Amino acid sequence: MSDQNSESENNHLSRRAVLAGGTALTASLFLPKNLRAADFPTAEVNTTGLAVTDDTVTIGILHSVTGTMAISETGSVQAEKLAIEQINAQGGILGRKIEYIQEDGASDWPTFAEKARKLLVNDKVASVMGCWTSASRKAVLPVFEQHNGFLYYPTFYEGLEESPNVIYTGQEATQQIIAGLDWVNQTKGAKSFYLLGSDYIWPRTSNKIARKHIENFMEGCEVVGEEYYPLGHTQFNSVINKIRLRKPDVIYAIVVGGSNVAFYKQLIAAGIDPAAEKPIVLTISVTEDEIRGIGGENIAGSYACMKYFQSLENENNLAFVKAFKEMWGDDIVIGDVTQAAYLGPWLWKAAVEKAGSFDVDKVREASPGIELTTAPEGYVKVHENHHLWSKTRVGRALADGQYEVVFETAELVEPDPFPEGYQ
Amino acid sequence: MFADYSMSELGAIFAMQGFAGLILFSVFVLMALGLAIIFGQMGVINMAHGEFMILGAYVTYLTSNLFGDYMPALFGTYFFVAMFLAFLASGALGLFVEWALIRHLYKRPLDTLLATWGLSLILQQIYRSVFGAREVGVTIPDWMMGSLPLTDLIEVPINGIFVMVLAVSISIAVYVMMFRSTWGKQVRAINQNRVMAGAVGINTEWTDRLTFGIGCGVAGVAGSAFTMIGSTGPTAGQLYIVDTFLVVVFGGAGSLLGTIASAFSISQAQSIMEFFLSGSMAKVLTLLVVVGILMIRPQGLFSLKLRK
Amino acid sequence: MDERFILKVEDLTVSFDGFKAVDHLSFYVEPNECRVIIGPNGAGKTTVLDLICGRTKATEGSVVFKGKELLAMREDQIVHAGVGRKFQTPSVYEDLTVFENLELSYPKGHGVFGALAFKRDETVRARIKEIAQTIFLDGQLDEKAAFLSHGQKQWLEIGMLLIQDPELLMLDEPVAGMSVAERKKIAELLNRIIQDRSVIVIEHDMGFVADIATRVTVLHQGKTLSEGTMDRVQNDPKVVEVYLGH
Amino acid sequence: MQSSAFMSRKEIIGFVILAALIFVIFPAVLDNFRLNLFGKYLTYAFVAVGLALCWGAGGILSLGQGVFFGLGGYCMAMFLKLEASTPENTAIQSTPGIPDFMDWNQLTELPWWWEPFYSLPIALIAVVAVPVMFAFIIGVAMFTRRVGGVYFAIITQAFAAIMTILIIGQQGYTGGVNGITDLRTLLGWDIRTDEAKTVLYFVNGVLLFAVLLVAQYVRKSKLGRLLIAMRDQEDRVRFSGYNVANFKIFIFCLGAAFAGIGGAMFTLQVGFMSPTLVGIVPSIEMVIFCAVGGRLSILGAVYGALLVNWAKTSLSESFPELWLLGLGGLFIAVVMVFPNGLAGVWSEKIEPRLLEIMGKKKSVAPAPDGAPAE
Repeated sequence: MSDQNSESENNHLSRRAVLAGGTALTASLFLPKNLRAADFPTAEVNTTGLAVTDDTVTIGILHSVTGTMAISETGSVQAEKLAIEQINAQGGILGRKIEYIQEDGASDWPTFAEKARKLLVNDKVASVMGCWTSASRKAVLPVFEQHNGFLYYPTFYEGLEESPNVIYTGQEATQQIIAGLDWVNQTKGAKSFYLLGSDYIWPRTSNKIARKHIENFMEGCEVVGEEYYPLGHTQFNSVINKIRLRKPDVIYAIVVGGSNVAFYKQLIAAGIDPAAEKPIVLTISVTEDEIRGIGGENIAGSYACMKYFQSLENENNLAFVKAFKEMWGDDIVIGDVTQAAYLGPWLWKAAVEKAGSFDVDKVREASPGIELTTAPEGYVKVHENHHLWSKTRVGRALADGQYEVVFETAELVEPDPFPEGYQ
Repeated sequence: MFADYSMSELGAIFAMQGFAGLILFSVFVLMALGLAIIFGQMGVINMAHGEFMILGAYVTYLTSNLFGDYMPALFGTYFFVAMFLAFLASGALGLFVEWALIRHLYKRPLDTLLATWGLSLILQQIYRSVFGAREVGVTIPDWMMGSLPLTDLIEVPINGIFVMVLAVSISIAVYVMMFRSTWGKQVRAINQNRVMAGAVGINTEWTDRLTFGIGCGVAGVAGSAFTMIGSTGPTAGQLYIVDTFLVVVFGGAGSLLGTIASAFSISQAQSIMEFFLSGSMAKVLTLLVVVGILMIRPQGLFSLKLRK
Repeated sequence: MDERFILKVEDLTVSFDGFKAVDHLSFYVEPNECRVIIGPNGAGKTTVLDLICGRTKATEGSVVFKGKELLAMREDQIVHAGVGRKFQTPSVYEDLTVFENLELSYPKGHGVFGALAFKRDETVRARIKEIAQTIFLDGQLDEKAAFLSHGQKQWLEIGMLLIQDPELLMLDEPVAGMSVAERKKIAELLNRIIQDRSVIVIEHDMGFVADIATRVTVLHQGKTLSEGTMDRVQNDPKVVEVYLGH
Repeated sequence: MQSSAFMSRKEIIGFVILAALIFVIFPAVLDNFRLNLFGKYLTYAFVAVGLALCWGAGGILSLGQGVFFGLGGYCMAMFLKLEASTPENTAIQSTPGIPDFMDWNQLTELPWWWEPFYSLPIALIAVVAVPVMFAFIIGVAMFTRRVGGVYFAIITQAFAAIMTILIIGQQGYTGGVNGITDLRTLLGWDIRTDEAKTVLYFVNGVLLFAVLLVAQYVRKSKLGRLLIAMRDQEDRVRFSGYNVANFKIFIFCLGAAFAGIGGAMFTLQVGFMSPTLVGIVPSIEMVIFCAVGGRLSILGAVYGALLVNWAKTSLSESFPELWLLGLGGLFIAVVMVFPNGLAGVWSEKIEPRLLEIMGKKKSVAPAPDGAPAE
């Protein structure tokens, strides 16, 4: 992070400038569609030897197709491929079709690093859509910084990072957490919280932020318990008893993967039906994807706080869901991360077109301020800190596996990966 | 920690925590029984045990879909059918695996370990290709979810009771088979002296195959039952491997009673520690204690002192 | 009296889950004596040897060898005290050559770092040659033990014991599975070896026993049934009854 | 009695061929990226060589070698992380000067047991000493109580599980699931550059040969023959007057030391260390490297590590779905069809053929004696 010091000062200056002039760049998607490659000679748009020809540009897709994380990452791969196909159908980027090289991270962090290096060094891809877990991102980060690659990272995550070589298309922790806590406090009158999570950095950091917010910024509220279980743990009866003992208003659950299934099934079996809202179950880790494994009937009535739900009823989203199902089958569901992954190629396209170049340095420079009005989640904008301004929503889980949106922030929430007062 | 609570509340909590321990105990028993038969009686390390369980879970998933689509009226009872089918499917796969792999390796226990690990990878990939990488949601009949309120404060999860009843009945069934049936006598005879058993006319080959099949079948039933409390995905089986082996080894291989006793002590230790510590630390401590005791007493809790 | 015996077994008992395989057994072996233990199957003969050499832990009793209590010692310590043991089925290292088999038994370099630094010098070679001649295997030194005949493996194992030069040698059925000619050779060899040490032998073959025994102990159900010279034992009515009644 | 020599002629040829591959052919044919990958594979070879001694020769199957690999790797990573966490580099943290993940977990000072890792010599000693200490404790506890075979395998596997949960759970001290990442320089020398990676590749190769020579010495010493003897007839060894437990402890510790060195080189080459290299799955994969190479052969172990990992990379590049099937099939094939792995295939199938062909040549014109060895 040594290179960051000088940059953050610039960022501060330019933020206001971009905010002011932001609208001028709105709807980069609606730039003339028939940009012709001939207008953008390869020698000019690619001065750093990337895999760009007169007709094509090659990017990388780097997710786990095998191993334990394949469950989660499949949706992201599908979304990215859909976006690429749609972009190509519109004429590509600077008149060039996007081709992609897909690599399997195999749920193994050294493999991620190895494949990232392959994509950047051997394949010279112009950008990479990829990674899911924090660990995989941390593993590839030095590779991207060393070889000056450009990564679009889709997952909501713990924050505490701001790499010049990454655009974070998912929410960082404060964006996702604070609005939901305030909502449950203000509309449901919740005062006491039991924090629960799988034992790794994202749940721990998120719960830390949640605790700080509850204790310092929410009057009269308290945390009555905080607990972590190993990844893959399947026995939650003990913690359910502890929850009973503490009688919290809210169970704040950041359980991931297979543990999720076990947790919700055992919760309901123990007589704590989320639908009864005694206590309220609020999660930031269960998207529509996870519900498929849990079973809608087992989680119905829980609340999830994130930026996107498949049931959002705006035109962008209806079109997106339709296209997604056409491409990948009718019985597919789309979660928050999948949507964020879908944004990656579009944001990159917008940045490239704004920069008029595929060069990473120019794309990086062009990225802050990029806006998408066509995003399924609605309007988003890239912040100087490479995260997205986005709305945060609360959804109530239904028995059919979908969320019903019950709350949405009025304004875009500013991303704040290094939140003051939450450290 | 307990200052703010009335005695009755505390009593209720401890009762429920005791019950949570019993559920964990039942889960361990179900996981370990199949392995105890295979490892204890045949000395075979089946690293694909978890995958046999998951096969049972997938069979349950298919059965639930089948009933949901064609016999919605009978949906409430599908689970029993599913468990039976799970037993058959896992058992049949077990018979096949014994025939194709295991029987060639009886003299090389460490090699069975590697071969069955390979088998587990292959099964995982097959599950992934057939059922997809994502977890599947198994719909449980309504009557099996929810809880029975015993008193105002004490609620008992029905699926917990179901798992317990299942654990007890399967234990009894295995016990009866092992100690009352001809097959059981043959298995024990082979365990004690393979050559002699063969010499007195026991078909050791078939008995081995059957034993392996039954062990796998029991794993399938366990997997079927676990759809109520856990997840069903291609790699879910790996979650069970370490726990299962420790339960069996800790109990003393070869002793069914030992397996049950060890499941009991490990589950109680874990559930008590989980109550007072964070879940992760409880797990580490439980494992460390078990491994520590195994180092002092490698033969496990229960084992016969035999004349060499 | 103490000085007279090289090995004193007193009150030796071991029980497996209540079954007493050896039951308050006592016997005494003199230096240079060849003691043969006979008895019907299951009498506890092999178990007695197992107890002496530390393979099985005794429940009670004592085994004193040259003034040292063996029951408190590990197997390798017992070996270093001077007790050697040959097993019932020939147990040699099949993957190693005859030479290497003998070398491993050579009483030097028995610690971890000793073994790492062990050099195959002339003394070692000479000693191995010498032993190999004694056991008629000097022609097969570079052959893998796996390729030896059953009898030759028995010889090799005895050779492995000899190279240790133990003061007490325990042999479990050394002639089982051997031809008549080989038995003769073994009997000769044993008679030669006995000159320098004590030997305990378990054997069924009465002819062979008569050839070598100084004294005979008859075990029955873990207890001494009879003890004395071959003649005396053979004429003991209790012994006759046990053998015939079987 | 040729076997008493340190190396037979065949073995010398084997070493020379491997050296040629690692030091000449790979660097000549492979581009920087691939060479770096092979460097990573070679770090696994350290573990595989250790396993060839423990398991192949000694019959001790450890399913916890990842623990030692990880311990070595973490020791190295701790040193590198401290070097990377200068107060200038970490100025934006609430506590500058400590590793970033500690800051994220609200640690305000460096834990005392991290302090020694400011010193490279101590870190380098720890790379070997910490895994060996661990192995020693496990070894003493298990081997003096004669726990062996399957039980040992299962208990070491449990250790791998415990270690992973512990590292992940104590993320403030260990970096948790992310591991220790973003390592930059070694005494000011940037380890991320292509040149550095090439240099590290050669360092790795040299170390591997040092380890191979140690392994060869052990194998050819009386201790090596004792191991084989123990594997086949443990009781007999005991009654030849050896304290079997000590030998097992020694060889287990040696294997752990090799794994630790491999782990440290892994950290240097890949640039981070994480708990995914410690757990059950990597530990058992390390066994397969050794099994594929031929569990008895230390050179085979190196080829096994190279081949399996190369197959993994290239298969997962083109057919990700096939990789698990391939790996699973490999496990089964190695056990059922080629129990002696590549080394077995070589000495049973290929070598006789070669000798035959060479023999034919010889009958035409006598080949110069011992030429390839010198």
